Amino acid sequence: MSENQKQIDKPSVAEPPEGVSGQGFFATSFEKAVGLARKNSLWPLPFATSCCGIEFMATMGAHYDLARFGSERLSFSPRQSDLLMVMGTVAKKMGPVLREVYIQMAEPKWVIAVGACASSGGIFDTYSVMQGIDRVIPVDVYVPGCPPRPEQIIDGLMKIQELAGNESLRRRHSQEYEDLMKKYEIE
Amino acid sequence: MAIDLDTDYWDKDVVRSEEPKEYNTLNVGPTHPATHGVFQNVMLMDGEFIVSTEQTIGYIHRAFEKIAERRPFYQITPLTDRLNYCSSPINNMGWHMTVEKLLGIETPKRVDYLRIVIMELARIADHIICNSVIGVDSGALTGFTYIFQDREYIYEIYEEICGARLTTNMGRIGGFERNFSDKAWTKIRHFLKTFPAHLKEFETLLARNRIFMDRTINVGPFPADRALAYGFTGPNLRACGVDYDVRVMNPYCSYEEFDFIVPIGQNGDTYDRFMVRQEEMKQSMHIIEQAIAKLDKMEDKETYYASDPRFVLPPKEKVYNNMEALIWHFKIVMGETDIPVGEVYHCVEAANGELGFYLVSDGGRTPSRLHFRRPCFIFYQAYPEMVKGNMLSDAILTMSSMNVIAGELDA
Amino acid sequence: MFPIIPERNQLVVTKLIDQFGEAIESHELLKDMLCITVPKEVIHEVLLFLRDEKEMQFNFLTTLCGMHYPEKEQLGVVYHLHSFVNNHRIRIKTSTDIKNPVIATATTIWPAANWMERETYDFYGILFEGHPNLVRILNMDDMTDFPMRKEFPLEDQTREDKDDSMFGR
Amino acid sequence: MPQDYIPVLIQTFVVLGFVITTMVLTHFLGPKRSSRAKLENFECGIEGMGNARSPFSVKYFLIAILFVLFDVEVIFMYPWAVNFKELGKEGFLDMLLFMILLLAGFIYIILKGALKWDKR
Repeated sequence: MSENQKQIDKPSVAEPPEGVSGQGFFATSFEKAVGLARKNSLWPLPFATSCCGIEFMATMGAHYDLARFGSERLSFSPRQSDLLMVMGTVAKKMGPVLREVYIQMAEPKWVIAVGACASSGGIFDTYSVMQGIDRVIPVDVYVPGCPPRPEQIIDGLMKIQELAGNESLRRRHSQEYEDLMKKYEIE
Repeated sequence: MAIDLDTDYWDKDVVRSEEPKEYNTLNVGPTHPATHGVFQNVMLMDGEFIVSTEQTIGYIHRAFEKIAERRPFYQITPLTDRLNYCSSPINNMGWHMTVEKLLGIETPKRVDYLRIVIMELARIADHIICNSVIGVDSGALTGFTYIFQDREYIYEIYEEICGARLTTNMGRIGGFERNFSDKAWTKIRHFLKTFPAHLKEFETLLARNRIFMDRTINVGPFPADRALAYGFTGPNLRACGVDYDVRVMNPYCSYEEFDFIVPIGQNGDTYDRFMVRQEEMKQSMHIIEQAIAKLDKMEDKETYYASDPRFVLPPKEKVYNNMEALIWHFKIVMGETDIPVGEVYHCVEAANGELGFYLVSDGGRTPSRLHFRRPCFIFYQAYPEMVKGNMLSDAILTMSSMNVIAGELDA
Repeated sequence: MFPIIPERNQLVVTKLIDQFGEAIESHELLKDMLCITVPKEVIHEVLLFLRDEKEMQFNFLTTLCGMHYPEKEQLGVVYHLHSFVNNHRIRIKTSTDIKNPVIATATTIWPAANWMERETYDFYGILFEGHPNLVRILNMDDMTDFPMRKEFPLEDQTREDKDDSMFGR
Repeated sequence: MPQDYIPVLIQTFVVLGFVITTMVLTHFLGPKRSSRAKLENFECGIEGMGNARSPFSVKYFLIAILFVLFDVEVIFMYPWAVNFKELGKEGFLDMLLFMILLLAGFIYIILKGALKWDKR
């Protein structure tokens, strides 16, 4: 049986990070423990502007249910949100608003650009549409599709969960992160 | 001084001083959970009452009409299903009918009935979102999660027919791209059997609910003459009491053979809009049943496109084996077919109202001008007048009951 | 197809002709809708007349959109009216020179025209005198030129990955 | 008598300890990036208009305070309800007096119309 066939047959329960485990206890590095906590409790800010927003409603609905991944609580204020999900077309008029919301989000923060319009302007190569939100804010995961199916949005969320799970605690203080912020003039 | 204890002692607002009342501004801005889309209302508030509202829209303006001037006719269909993306098949078929009117293509009866089945399904899907979101805005979340399952089921029907869930790009100018599979028919019949029970349960959840009735009756009422002056169409106009429905007044796609009632309300408030949409969902189910009955009676189960070849791609086996079909296929795809010069206006009863297409063609491969008559853009300008003097929580409910879709608002 | 009622069309034309004389430039039946061209000086009176006249009662402004005729150096405005009373639709066209594109507003006749005219101004630069608040509605406020005119490029100019050679332009 | 309180003390110590350590720990743990733009109040993405310190009508404050008042009244009923049997008749009468006094206050408020906040 091929490798992934075995993988498919044996449903992989969320495997714990590597660490020492014994009778009744499990020890892992502090970073991994914090990553595990962050990974399964991401509070998304649904920046839903157009058609991808309706597909996000389907993802939040009972059929595809984003709550299975710990993102049950949507927060519409950037103060209590870790994950900015930009779904749908972002016009140039919307640029400063998107930037303001991103800057005011609580650290550590991640960004998903859901859909072709958010990732690269999509089918609207016009004078009034911002060609991809990475011109204004740094993006962690791009989800293709117009609109992406709910499974793709959930796949994007799982990629973010991997990022959040394995992120080192010092990444946000590293020089490379500071350069990224300098590139987007976010002081 | 002796304070006389009459009952409205507190209402005199002892602290109210003589200098002019100072209102505070509240910004129900682009990223706001209650606006279900990206438009902004800066409201002058006196306590909790709204004094005046100033609207800003255009936050996802994508210049549809400019793009439409650069695309051949059949490539404009993907544009139209991003107008009102909650019920995109209606927009697609509205556009196809406009081009058929320009080219003078007569679609066979079977195509008309297939289109009616799809358009009524899309209307149900759009009303599902609007009515469940009225519930969400007045605090009843169960309705939303419960009835959204049926919209998922309609998505499955769309997938059977055209492969896409939301932005369907369904059908072609002159008919459809393929015949409906049997699986699609079984799903439609299953939907017809199960949806009425779910709809009734959803309605009993909200319609006679004391809190919901207090929150929606007489909220954002709008008189019929003002509604007509502001260009209202669709469920919002019918809620004000005017029974204008494009399917009845200017029947297209052989709607005149179907009998269905047009529900109207009395004073155009949120409860009327909710009940009009509920009743329209039932009428749409009734229309689909009649259409399926007519389709079953028809003996030919094959034709799914008009016989006029100008815009209909020849079947694949012909294209590979027959030179003329290959040339014809290439001409259609490259948009070299001859389009007559002329201008035409055609409108369709979309879920939000009369969706019109004003097409001016100068014979070239792309329209010289295409204007979309977008119902949301027209009736949303009456919003400040509807919420003046109401409380903020009522204004939020009025907005969600008008079903303003951002894609259609700033096309 | 909309119901074509020849005598209703004829009634509208005759009433307009004897009210405004030869100011009515042309009227023809295009496909299924009567289309009347009117000079811009008299557009406001024509619309008011169409709405208030007893027999016609065009009480509903279906839509209003701008046009650009680059070869004739003109900007146009097209009004679609619909009379609910006798279910009759007509199209009124008017045009103005591109240098001073000023047309009387229709907001005083139908409040629905408010945003439609702002959108037409936003796209074509047609100034509607008498409009309560004529500012851009869909585009950025600090945009100077008018995007829907034919010479304005469609594509976003800040994109450098789509060079014309790839698109055969 | 005092040794009965040891479990309670341990419990409060654990609770307070957990609260304080988590609050302190998160300050050192989470990355912080404070800037002027970040500290402005969030107005749905638009820079703020007007200031929040403008006068509001007093009726909102009244409703909040009355809620707190009657909420505290309910808190007093809990211990009474728990040992309702032991307190017997005069315990019941004491609580009845307490409730009647507050009820008189409530009637006064209703008649005064302090709870009518949805009139202009």
